Amino acid sequence: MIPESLKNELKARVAAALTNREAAVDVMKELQSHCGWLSDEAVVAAAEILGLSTLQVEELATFYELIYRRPVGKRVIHVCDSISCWSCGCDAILAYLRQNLGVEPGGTSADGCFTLVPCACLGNCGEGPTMMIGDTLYGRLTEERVAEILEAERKALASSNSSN
Amino acid sequence: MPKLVIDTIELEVPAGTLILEAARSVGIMIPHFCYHPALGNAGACRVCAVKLIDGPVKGIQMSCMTPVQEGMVVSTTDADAVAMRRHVIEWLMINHPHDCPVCDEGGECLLQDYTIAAGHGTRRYQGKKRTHSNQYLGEHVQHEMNRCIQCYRCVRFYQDFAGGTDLGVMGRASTIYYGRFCEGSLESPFSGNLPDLCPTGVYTDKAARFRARYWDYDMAPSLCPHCSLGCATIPAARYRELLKIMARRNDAVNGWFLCDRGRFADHGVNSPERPRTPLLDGRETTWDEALAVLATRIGELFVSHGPGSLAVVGSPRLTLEGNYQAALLAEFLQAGALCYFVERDEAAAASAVVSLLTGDTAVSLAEVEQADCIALVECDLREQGPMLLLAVRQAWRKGAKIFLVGEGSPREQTDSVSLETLRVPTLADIPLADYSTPLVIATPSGSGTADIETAVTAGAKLVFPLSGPNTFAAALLTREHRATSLAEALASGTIKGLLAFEADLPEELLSGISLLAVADRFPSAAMIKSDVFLPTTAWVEMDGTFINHEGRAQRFRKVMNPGLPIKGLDPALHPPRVHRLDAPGGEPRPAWRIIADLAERLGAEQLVEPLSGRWEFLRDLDPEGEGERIL
Amino acid sequence: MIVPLSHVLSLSGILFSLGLVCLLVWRANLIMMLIGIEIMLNAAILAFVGGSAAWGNADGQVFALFIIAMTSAEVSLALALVVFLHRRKKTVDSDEFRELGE
Amino acid sequence: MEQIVFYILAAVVVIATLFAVTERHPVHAIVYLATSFFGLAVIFYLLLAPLAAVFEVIIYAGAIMVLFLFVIMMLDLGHPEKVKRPAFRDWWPAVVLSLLILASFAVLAGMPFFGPPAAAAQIDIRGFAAVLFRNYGVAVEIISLQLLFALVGALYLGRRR
Amino acid sequence: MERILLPEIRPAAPVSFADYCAAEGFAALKRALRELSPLEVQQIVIDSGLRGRGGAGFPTGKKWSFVPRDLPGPRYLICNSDEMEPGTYKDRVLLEHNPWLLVEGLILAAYVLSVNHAFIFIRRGYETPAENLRRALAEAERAGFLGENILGSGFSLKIDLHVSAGRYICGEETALMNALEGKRANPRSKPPFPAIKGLWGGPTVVNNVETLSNIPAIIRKGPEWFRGLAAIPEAAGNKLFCFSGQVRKRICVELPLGTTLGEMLEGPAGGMEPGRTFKACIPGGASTSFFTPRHLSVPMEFDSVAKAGSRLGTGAVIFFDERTCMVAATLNLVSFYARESCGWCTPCREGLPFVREVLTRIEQGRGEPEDIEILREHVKFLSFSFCPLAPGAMGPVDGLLRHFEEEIREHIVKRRCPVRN
Amino acid sequence: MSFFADIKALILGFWTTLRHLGRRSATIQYPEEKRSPFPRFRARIVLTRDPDGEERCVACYLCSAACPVDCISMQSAERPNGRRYAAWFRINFSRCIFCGLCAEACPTMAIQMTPDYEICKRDVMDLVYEKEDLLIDGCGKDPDYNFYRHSGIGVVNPRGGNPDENPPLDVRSLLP
Amino acid sequence: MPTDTFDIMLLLAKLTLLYGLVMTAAAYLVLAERRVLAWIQDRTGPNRVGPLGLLQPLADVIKMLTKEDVCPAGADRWLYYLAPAMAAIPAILTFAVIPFGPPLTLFGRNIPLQVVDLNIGLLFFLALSSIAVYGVALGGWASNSKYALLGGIRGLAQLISYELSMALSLVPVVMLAHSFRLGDIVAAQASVPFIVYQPLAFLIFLISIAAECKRVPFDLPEAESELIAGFHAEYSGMRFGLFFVGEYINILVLGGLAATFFLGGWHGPWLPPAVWFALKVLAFAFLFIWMRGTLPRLRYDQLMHLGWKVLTPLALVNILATGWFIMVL
Repeated sequence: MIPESLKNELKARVAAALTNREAAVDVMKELQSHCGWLSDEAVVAAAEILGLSTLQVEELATFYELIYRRPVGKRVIHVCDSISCWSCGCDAILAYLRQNLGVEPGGTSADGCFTLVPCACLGNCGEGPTMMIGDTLYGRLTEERVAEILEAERKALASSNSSN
Repeated sequence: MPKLVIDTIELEVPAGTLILEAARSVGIMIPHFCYHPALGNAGACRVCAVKLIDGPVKGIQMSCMTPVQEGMVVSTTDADAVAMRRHVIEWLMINHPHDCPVCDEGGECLLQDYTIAAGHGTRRYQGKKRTHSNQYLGEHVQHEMNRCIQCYRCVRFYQDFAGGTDLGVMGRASTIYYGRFCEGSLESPFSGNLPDLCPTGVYTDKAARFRARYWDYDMAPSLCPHCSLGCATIPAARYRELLKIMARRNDAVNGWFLCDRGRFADHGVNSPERPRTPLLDGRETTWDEALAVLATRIGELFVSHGPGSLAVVGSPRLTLEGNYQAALLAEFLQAGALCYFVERDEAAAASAVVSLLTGDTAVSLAEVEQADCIALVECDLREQGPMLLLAVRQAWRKGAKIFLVGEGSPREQTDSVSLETLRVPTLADIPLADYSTPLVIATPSGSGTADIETAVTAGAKLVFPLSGPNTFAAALLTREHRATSLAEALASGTIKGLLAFEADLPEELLSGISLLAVADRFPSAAMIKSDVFLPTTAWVEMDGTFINHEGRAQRFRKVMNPGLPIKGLDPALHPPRVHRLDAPGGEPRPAWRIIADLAERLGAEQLVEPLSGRWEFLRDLDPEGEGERIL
Repeated sequence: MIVPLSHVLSLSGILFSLGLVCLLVWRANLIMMLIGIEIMLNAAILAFVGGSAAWGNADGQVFALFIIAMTSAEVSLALALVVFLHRRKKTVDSDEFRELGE
Repeated sequence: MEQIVFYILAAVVVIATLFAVTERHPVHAIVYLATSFFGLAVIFYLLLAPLAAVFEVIIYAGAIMVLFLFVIMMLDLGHPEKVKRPAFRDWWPAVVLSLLILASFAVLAGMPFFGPPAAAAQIDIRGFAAVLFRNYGVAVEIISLQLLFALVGALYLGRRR
Repeated sequence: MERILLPEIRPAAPVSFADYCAAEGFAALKRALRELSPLEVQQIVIDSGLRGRGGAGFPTGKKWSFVPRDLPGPRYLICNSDEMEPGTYKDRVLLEHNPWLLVEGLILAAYVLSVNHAFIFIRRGYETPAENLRRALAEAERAGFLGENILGSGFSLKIDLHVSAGRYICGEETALMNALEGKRANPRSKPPFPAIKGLWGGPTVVNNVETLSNIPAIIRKGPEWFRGLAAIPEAAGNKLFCFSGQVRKRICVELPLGTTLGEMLEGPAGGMEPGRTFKACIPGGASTSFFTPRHLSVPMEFDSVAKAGSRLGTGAVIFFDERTCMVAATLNLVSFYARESCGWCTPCREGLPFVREVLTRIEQGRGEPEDIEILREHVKFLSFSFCPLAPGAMGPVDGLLRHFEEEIREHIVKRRCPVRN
Repeated sequence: MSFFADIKALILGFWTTLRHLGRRSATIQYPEEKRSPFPRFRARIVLTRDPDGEERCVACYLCSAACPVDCISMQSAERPNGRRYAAWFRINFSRCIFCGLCAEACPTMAIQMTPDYEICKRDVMDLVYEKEDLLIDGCGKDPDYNFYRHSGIGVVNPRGGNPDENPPLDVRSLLP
Repeated sequence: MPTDTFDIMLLLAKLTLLYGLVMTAAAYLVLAERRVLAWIQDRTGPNRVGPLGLLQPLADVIKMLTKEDVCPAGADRWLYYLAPAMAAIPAILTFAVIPFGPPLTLFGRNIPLQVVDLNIGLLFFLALSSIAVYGVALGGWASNSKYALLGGIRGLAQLISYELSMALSLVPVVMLAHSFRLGDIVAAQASVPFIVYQPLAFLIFLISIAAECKRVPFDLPEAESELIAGFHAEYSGMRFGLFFVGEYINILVLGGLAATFFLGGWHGPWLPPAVWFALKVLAFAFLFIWMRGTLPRLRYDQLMHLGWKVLTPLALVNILATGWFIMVL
């Protein structure tokens, strides 16, 4: 369900751009943050907002790494597996996360909280190994620190759930 | 004009020509997947690598991305270039499913050819192959993504060239996928070109799926009989069955492409209902008897009603040969009327078209693409000539303004090729004088041509999408032989006999006719009512000439012999085991031949060559050429 | 002698005139000219043999033999000539061989 | 009996020769002529000259005519269209000449000198040879020399340059 | 040592507008707008010898001079902040510390190019820098350094901030333009070059964050001063170097161009971790060839590094100690590139997975001696791809083959990794 | 002296042939006596089945294209599961020259040649073999080969299910 | 000349007997040749028709009689039809003069075992053999085929050439026998066959008759491997059969003549004369077959060289030598 207000807001955003397409990434990101992922419905909405066909939206959506075209958990954990983090032991972190969350890369944990995705360099190479949960970066990870972070995130999720 | 050397051949080509095109012009074929003459270059496949040995640029370059420059020395056979091409083939074959035996493209597959040419034989990649799921793309196009080599030809045609919006490229890196958002029929009216364009078997023609191989096809240069544009086609037949129609390149008319209607409508050639034997009063008979009886009855008609009581009817879908012979027959018999059109309006519209179109005003489809302002006046090109729509889109891509004039011009037609249009109430509202090459596309009509005449004085060129493949010729013959419309002829009341050749006779006009002879290839009401019915060949079964909307005479060649498709004879699909000399159902004859045979029985001389007199110059027309403008 | 000598001689005469006709009529064709000569020579042989039979004398036959031997010599030379000429002009038409006269 | 055979053969000879003379086709002419020579050979036999008959066949039919045939086949003259038509304007001198000869023969035939046939007397080979070598030894030598010269001449003409 | 971009000790919060103005912020802009014509500014930049800091090292002033000044229609300036080269995080540090330098530099560049519409294209994941920038842009507009008729000079500029959705290829300038236009970020063919036909068909210049951030100081203090900053005379200016990998101090510092690798390793980077020895490093981000201990004396400057067989790239130095299997390291790099290819051209789309597969089987001990030849062929032929991504990916493979062929052979002969076990 | 050597050679020749007069003849009296053909003898053509018992022939037309005497004709068709097969397949053995090019061209090992060389009929039409006559129940040579388990278009195994294939890609996948 | 009915009846009987005998023998000679050749080549030969293939000749005759008689387009029809007869008839005719046994005394009459005893029998044979040339030449020429024409020309030249040496090799025989009559020649060999006096003439004659019947190694006119059958390439059915039969009758005739001229004809101890004669003929036939199984075909120039430069001079020398001997002794 995409509220009309959001649609109108996005239409205004599109109108402000030089061309319809210019705002495509913004529109998709907004819809994604609203829905959690870019559902088919969101694609249809984006197409309508941008004046493109659904396929043309899909062309863009499937291109970008951070547009999710599959359902994700409440938090998406991006674990950097690029060279700097790799040399600092990101493989172990990823393995720990897989074991902790009980998922394979790309999967969502059973409680629907976390989706584990390996990702390209997060630009935090000085602090490797690195992961990003939502928009928050965590560096210098160790297994204990990851456990703490997950715990904190879980708590935050639980509180936001209860507040809703 | 830069001069360069390609493989020891010195040549001079216009600036801006790509090395690949320059090489092609001297007969050197550099392999290419993503480059297509109509779509231009993309630089995606990298298989057209050549080595520049000397000149302003050196080293390995993609010949489709490099415009020629003065002093270039190009080697297509250099070891490095060959190795590069071999590697590209190896890369492309990494994920290929190796299913050529069950692939319809096998035999006409660029990838197959180049793989063999590159000598790629051993597999050095040990990983697993990537696979894709297919999509249902409608009843005409079969999708098989595993074979894809990601050359981007399909999307570049579909979205850029033809303005389709429902087929595109998804994913990135090695997940590139060409398809639709969700399964469903392709919406573009030009989607049928995908099988032609695809260098491998990703898109194949569903109608001809698993029917034959390229080398088994009966093929000949032919034309599309669907509308008046006269697009060049190559029908492919096997075992007397028309399997598919492919586009043939004709730079003056359709370029490289064909619309879906022209491609997928088989016009009942294979139809089991198609009449294939002469009928005499509704019963099957032989040609001899049918013609003899017809000749006798014409004589009887003349005795009882006088020679003026017979009308000879040609039609806009009859070949020039047939129509011209019909005129000669009418002259020979002193027939009361010669008709090419049934309705009065039609005839009037056609004659208006012929009078408006001159060598100055008529333009070809290729010239449509050069227009900078196009007005669509009261026409729906989706019906009247889809390829015209594609040409309009190309003009629009080059910056032309497109106007929709009048209520009869629906916006949906331009939407189908993603055009931006402006709507104006009348033609006069368009400032034609502001443009250098304005163009008016209008449905012909007998009345109200004043607007168009004004536009012509303002410098506009004209395109009239006509009703049939040979309407232009019918109109010309109407003028030259002072023919009338059938409705007018019958209104006089003296006509008691009709000799109709491939004409669509409305039933209400046939009352009061005492002799009705019909030659046609469709089963029609007129056929049932006819006294003598003579089956004619379809266009793929004969040689002939059509004159298209701009007055371009084009020759088409016989593709296959008439006759029932072999698979139609036996429900078990077995072809006959017994040999016979004649094809069952192979009796239809070209209309002009029927006319000539009839005339011979009525005392005329034997006819060998149907085009004579004014049309004699068309005899040697090259069917593979661009045709000849007769205006 | 089974028939009168005059009959034999008449036959010989007829043959001779036929040979003569052949020679004259086919003047354009070297081969046919030679054939005519052969016919005439045969007529002569016939006359000799007839005479020999009529008078019971071997001389006629001896002459017949001489003629035959001479003929074979003549024919072998003549045909060699024909071959030779044909090799030069690709024809056996005597009209073609008149360089001497011109 | 033998007379009848003689006349039949005479007719055969004349007709065959006539065909040979008029045939445009050289090969056919040769075959007719060979037939004629056969007939002639048998006539010789009937005229009690078996040796002449056999030589006629061996040398005339078997060698000379075959030589003709060989030359015709070798020179590819077997095509009548290649052969020049007979010059018919020359018929009349031939006919006149022939008539003259025939007439003289007729005169000869009417002379009493050529009376009815005398008694038949076979000349055996031994006698023939005796006459040949005793009476005509020089002639034999001359003929032999002539044959030798012909041989040399033919070889000279036939050699390829 | 004078630093332009980053002070040695950085405060936790970014530099505020007031602090920036206090430290001669916007002085260069004011001077340029009031005293200098665009061409004069351009000449100063040319004279300074400033080379693009995004990786290619193309002289910035020269790049600007390519833009035709007489073409009708809009022209565009893009700041490329799509910093996705593994090992590189200088833009983040820079923007987190001082976004003003970029803003001022961008305005100056726009002034030089007479651009009225500039874009900052920043990668996803740089939320803080993006936030900083947004704020800075708003404040600059409020202060009259942006918008219509800046400082009364008649020059107007609008700067849009675009946040990407994450693809390495967007860092390629033509792909970036496609991404900005809202198309799939496939690179475009060159020619036409962006300076002639770029964003929406208009002439376009794309500059890196660090490049633009250097400009205010150059205008302020003059080109000679800037040239003098470098450690060796051939180079000009300072450069941000990011250290990562197995070193003690994984930090981003500003150092004079021409500082040798050894000086960096022992100085700012603090040397290898205790008990470890230096085995190799990547000198300029993931797309560059390896350096080994014998390269420690190479001055870290564009031309010298190139002469030594690698590229300075973004100045992101990734160190590896003796525990690192170089085949595995290369495999990681190639996997990154194989994943981040846009899929446009065959060598990149199909060739990189091929190389990845070959490296995988070598790394897993399934390799054959012929595989080295396959790698070598690919180093050669992947360079003929559409854009520089595939050749960049082959940088480390090239280094692997040149410096560590023995190690590959060991993998193949021993049928296992000789380093890790 | 060569003259005597020639004479000797001549006599030797005559002697040799004379000696052979008494030799045992090497002729095989065919219908009564038969020789066993070699295992790779190229005679009567058969259509084999794959290890799963399905027809191997996919009616790709390659054999008919390769055939130098044009004795093979067929019509391909599609089964509901997407499998391509020959609706009819005909070899005219009265034309066949047993050159083996078809077997060589066959990409699916369907056409194979057997050592059965006794193909003789009173009526020429009996030499026209249809698919039913050609199809055998065994695999022939290469008994383990199944074309559809190697070509990745998902007929026998689901798409991407062959041993050397990854499962079908999902372009919408979350993985990078 | 036969004068009464009995003589005519006798003549007819002899003709019929001889004709039947010769034709049958020729037919079986074909079979014999095929089988002997097969044995030489380690094959079996025709063994299917009848016991041991003995009915094969019959089958061949039936086949030939029932085959279509084809006349090629452009052929000289008249000569084409005539040629086979011209090839076969002289061969059969020659038999008329060969004595195959001493005169029988039956019903008180002296019956010569010979159809006619010509006083010029030897010359008669030469005359007929020179006629046989026509069949080959005309058949080859009339077929309108280049192979046939080449075969015809070859045959013509070959037959003329070897006829000469053959005739010359017979001169010593005549000189020894003092007669052209074959009966006299046979009688002259009652004690010693001429082969003893004339081994060279026998050899020349043998080679010449091999060439005369166009047998291997002198089969250039029909050379299968180069001219695909030469002068009878275009013939089919019984016309081809006539050529074929003619060739085999020729073998028998020439074998008979060779026996008559050099081996003493029907003379021989212990066995009846006719049997001796038959044995001698068969020995020659076998010799021909054996030669075919052994010798390769000559080249054309070799053939001509042998005929003109070896055999003819040798024969002439032989005549001179014989004459000298006769004069001296």
